[in-house]
Amino acid sequence: MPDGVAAHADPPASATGFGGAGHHPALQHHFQTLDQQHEAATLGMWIFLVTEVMFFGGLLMAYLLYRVWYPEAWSEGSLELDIIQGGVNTVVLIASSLTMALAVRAAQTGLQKATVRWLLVTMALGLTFLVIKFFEYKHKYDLNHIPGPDFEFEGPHAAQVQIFLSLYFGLTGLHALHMVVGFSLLAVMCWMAHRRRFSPEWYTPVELSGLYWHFVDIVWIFLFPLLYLVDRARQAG
Amino acid sequence: MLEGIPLFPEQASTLAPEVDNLYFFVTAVTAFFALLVVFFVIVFAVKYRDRTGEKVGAPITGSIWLELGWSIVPFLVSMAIFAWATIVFFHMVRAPDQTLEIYSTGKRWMWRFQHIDGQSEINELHVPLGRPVKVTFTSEDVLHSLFIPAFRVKADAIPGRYSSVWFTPTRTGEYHLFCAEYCGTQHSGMIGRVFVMEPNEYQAWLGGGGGMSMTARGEQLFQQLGCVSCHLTDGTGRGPSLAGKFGSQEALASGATVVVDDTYIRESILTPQMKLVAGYGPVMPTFQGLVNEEGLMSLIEYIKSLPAAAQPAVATR
Amino acid sequence: MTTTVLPRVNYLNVRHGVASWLLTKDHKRIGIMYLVVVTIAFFLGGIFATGVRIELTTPQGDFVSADTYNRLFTMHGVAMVFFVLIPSVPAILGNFALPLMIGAKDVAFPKINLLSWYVFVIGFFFTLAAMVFGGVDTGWTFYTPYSSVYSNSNVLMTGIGVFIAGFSSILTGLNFMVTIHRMRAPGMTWFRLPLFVWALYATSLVQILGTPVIAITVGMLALERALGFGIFDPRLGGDPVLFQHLFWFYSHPAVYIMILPPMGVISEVIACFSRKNVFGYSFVAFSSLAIAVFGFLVWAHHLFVAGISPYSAMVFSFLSFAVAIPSAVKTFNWTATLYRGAIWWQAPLMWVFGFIGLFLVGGLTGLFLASLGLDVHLHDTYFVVAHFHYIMVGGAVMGFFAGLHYWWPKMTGRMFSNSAATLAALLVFVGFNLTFFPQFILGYLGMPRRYHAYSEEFQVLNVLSSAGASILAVGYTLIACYLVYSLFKGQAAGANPWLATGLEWKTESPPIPDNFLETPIVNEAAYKYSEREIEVA
Amino acid sequence: MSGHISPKSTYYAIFGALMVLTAVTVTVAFINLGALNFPVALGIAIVKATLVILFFMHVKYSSRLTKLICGTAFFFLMVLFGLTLSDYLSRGWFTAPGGTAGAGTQVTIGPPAPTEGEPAEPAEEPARAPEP
Repeated sequence: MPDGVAAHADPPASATGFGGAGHHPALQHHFQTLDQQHEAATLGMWIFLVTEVMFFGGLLMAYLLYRVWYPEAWSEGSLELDIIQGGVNTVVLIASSLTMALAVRAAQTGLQKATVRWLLVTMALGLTFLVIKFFEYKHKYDLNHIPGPDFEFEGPHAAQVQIFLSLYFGLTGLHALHMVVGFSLLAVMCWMAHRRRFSPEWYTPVELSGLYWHFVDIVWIFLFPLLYLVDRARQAG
Repeated sequence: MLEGIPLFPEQASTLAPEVDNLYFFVTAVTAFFALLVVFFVIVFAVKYRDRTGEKVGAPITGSIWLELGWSIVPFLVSMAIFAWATIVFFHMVRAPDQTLEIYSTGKRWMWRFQHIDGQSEINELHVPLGRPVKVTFTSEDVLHSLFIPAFRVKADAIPGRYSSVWFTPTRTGEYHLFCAEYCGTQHSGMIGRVFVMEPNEYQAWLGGGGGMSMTARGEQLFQQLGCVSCHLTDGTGRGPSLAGKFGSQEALASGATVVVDDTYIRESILTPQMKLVAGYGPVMPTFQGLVNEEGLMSLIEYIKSLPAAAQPAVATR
Repeated sequence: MTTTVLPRVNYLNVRHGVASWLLTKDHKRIGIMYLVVVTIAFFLGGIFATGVRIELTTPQGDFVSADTYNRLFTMHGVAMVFFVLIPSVPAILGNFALPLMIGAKDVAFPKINLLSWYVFVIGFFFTLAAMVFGGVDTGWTFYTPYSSVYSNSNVLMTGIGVFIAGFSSILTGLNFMVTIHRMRAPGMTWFRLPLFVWALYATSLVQILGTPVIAITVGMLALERALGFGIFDPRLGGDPVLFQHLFWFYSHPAVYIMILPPMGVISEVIACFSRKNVFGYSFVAFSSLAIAVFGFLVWAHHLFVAGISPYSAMVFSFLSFAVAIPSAVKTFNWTATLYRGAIWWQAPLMWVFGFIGLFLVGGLTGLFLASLGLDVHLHDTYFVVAHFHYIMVGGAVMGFFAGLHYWWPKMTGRMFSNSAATLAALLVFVGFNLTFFPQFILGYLGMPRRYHAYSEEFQVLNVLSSAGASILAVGYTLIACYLVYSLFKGQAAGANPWLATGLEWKTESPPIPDNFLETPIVNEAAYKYSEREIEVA
Repeated sequence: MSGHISPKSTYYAIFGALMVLTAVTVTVAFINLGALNFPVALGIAIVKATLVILFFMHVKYSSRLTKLICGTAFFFLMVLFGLTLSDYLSRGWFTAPGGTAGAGTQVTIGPPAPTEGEPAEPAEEPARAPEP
């Protein structure tokens, strides 16, 4: 049972009654305190991330099954992917996670300019990732490796490689979509930070965007070995 | 007035009474619990009725013993049902040895049955009385489901793999055969009749059909498609010998082992590289598009019929 | 309790005009807006059902063509499952009552709440468009490869509609969960929560964990159908049964999205009209959570004949039996609640009695289907159709109406006719049994579901079923009539017409926009009927 | 507002660890460990993800509820994978007497013969739906 015990230790909401004086401008009218609002918002974000995990879970389930069934095809398909581009993207994305964490820290400590700066760096890294991804897709397109009626692949397991590539595009496409959403979120955060909306008392939006961004990073941390690193040993040996 | 309403399906296989006994048991158990609850609800609702709406009930909050009781008792009862039902289920999926094999393909919107001796029929299935019959089937397009209510058997036909049902008919007659998995426009037209015949009549019926037996057709295909040039029975060919292989364990190049059954043979014909037998190279071409579902079934039947060779096949090369 | 003179301003009349509704962030208004859309979907689904039942009065299949028939039952299923049953209790009654019951001004995220209504409506429009442009014929289960390759109908458009509506469900679940965690009034501890809130919490859990999986599954189906990707395609070596696994990973727990909140409603109503606390409060509360969690472990019982491994089938069968126990515990507790109560026979309670009767049959027939040996014969027959209608209509819809009647005075400030409502409950109960009980027999006889034409020996039972359906239709229409009538001519309800406990009854009917004049402070458990006098409002 | 503020050095240290682990996972991928390659890659990914969750996302300093939520997501993901695979991985166990499958119990793998252009029975082309 979720936090049944915690609820006793930490009575919900505050008992100050409606309409306490001295509202923070960001406090919405149906909350009692800024703390309650912040707690609700972060909890909401975490729950949202749970739904995201399950969302990717469906695709990963398909991945897992066919990897067990068609190891050969997985090996062939994975070797088609460019490990350099994938690796660079991994580094870029992890670096963006670092800068995102620093942006949140800057907001926490009230350094508005640093917040904007770190957010801009994060966005730049995010964009770098998307650009590299675009060239990867373009390469696949040129080779007719996009699954569908025009799919072409030389190899003994072409049909199953098509499944691999379908999942590759499904997973990375969904991930890229999340990157685009995250990028837009960060743009808004940047603008809000620039307008000096945040303070050590209230930086919830930056924090939530950060959680989202880190989640997207985590997805990639799994996608990279799952897609790019299948049976590289065969390539080496 | 009730005569026109059937309440119960015919029992025409050895499985039917097993299923029905379980059905009666579960019906009795569930009816007991349902009536028990309904009885108490009615009694309480009438006995403690208060027309004014202003009285209050007795301050009873609960009872741990009652809670435990009505958790544990239903659990034990349901476990009894579970155990019985699982036993029946394993009878259904575990076909006995020495069944009469019939192959079938489902396709929108008809069932085609292929007897070993060569007869084939559409939307009709003739089987002999008292002999275990196994129908192995697949689908050529979407999901279907072979359902014979009088035998209490059902299994989905799935494109790309084999399913099977088995039954021993116990009564001669004519029974329904349905497609139970929705398959498109004429789903309700994908029906047929099962004819259970006396064994001698069945033999006569078989004789009347003519045509080449499945084994013979399989052998013919085995020659025509050139399988024979590599799969030499003495094990010296470029492919493994197939003699006596059906039902045996085969070690694969990947280190795993596989049971040589219908599905494995089918897969090896269509995607030969997928599960290579240890010691052989990936030289076999695919036969996808060169042989249809019934051809595949004939080939399987032929491979099944091959006796083990005098010389055991050696895989060392 | 409240002696202050309440202002005559309430959430319904505080602002006027369409825009004031479409831009509202008030959970109560959003609940009403869901009620409107769901009612439309319900009557739409009802029309399709009527078509199905008329067709099945004769065995020949002569009323509509096979293609039309397939579209009718598919669209009936899609409309009813995704646009009626799933949102009915949580999104309508939950939205309206949850913040009131925990003493909050609103849900945690009012804007997201409104957004989720819009998302729902957009999803509904896509589905409606699919229906208008020729409908969809895959069955509401969208099994591949029929749906991905062979069907000639608007699978894609319907899929998009379901996908979008799924996000509405996710957002509602998220909102409720945060609300229950963070918005409770002072003193409202977990074990003072009304059981409806516990049920909504359990439901939110299912919505949050399950719905994303169906969304991505429908997404994969769409990729396969629209772009020719291959994930479930057997021609590439894909497995169509994987689709079924993923589909039922959500769609079985979805049954608990439909039935858990009505179960919560039953606990509320039965306590109120017995003037007693619910017997075994904590067992009822935890059984909701147990159902939500165990509900995720049983999905493959929909696949017993779909070619899954017999060992796996055995495990899933066992777990399916296990999930029956918490439901049984609930039923026994409700029955025990009546013991030595002071039972006030009002219309909402009649709906509850109907619920118990029908849910019993629905739940217990579930044991037949969980039994491996029986399911092989019963799978995909009318037995299944009857079983899930007993749960979804007999259970969920009866529970919804129990709740709607219970909270109607609170929502509208008006009383409906008690005798008309009792008559409607009786009509629906009788009509329902006449419609669906024969289908159990049909199923065991072996009549497969989704059949446009059938063998003649099944006709009598089918005619009975269609006759029952017409009684059902009368019952549902009657509800619409007297409820609408009550809006204009109903007596004023007063704050607490049922003399119930619970915070929602301590504010005006209809409630003021902010729900309470001042934050309520809770200092007692729920359902304290017997230990104090009930104030007459 | 009472969020935890980590020192910058923690973030840089975690970043360093993530970089090292990325290098390790790439290196290990090129070494043939047989069946172990997949679990090792997955294990490293899990460690990396845990670092991000604990430090970048501050879960280490968060309430028990947040930790519970992370655990819930992981648990139900495992339910999805585990129970689905329980079917697929146990299909091969069941072989009825005679070496043939019982009712629909085989791990299957091959695609069926394409329905187009079969020699004996040319099946109709599966009609694709014209989507509006």
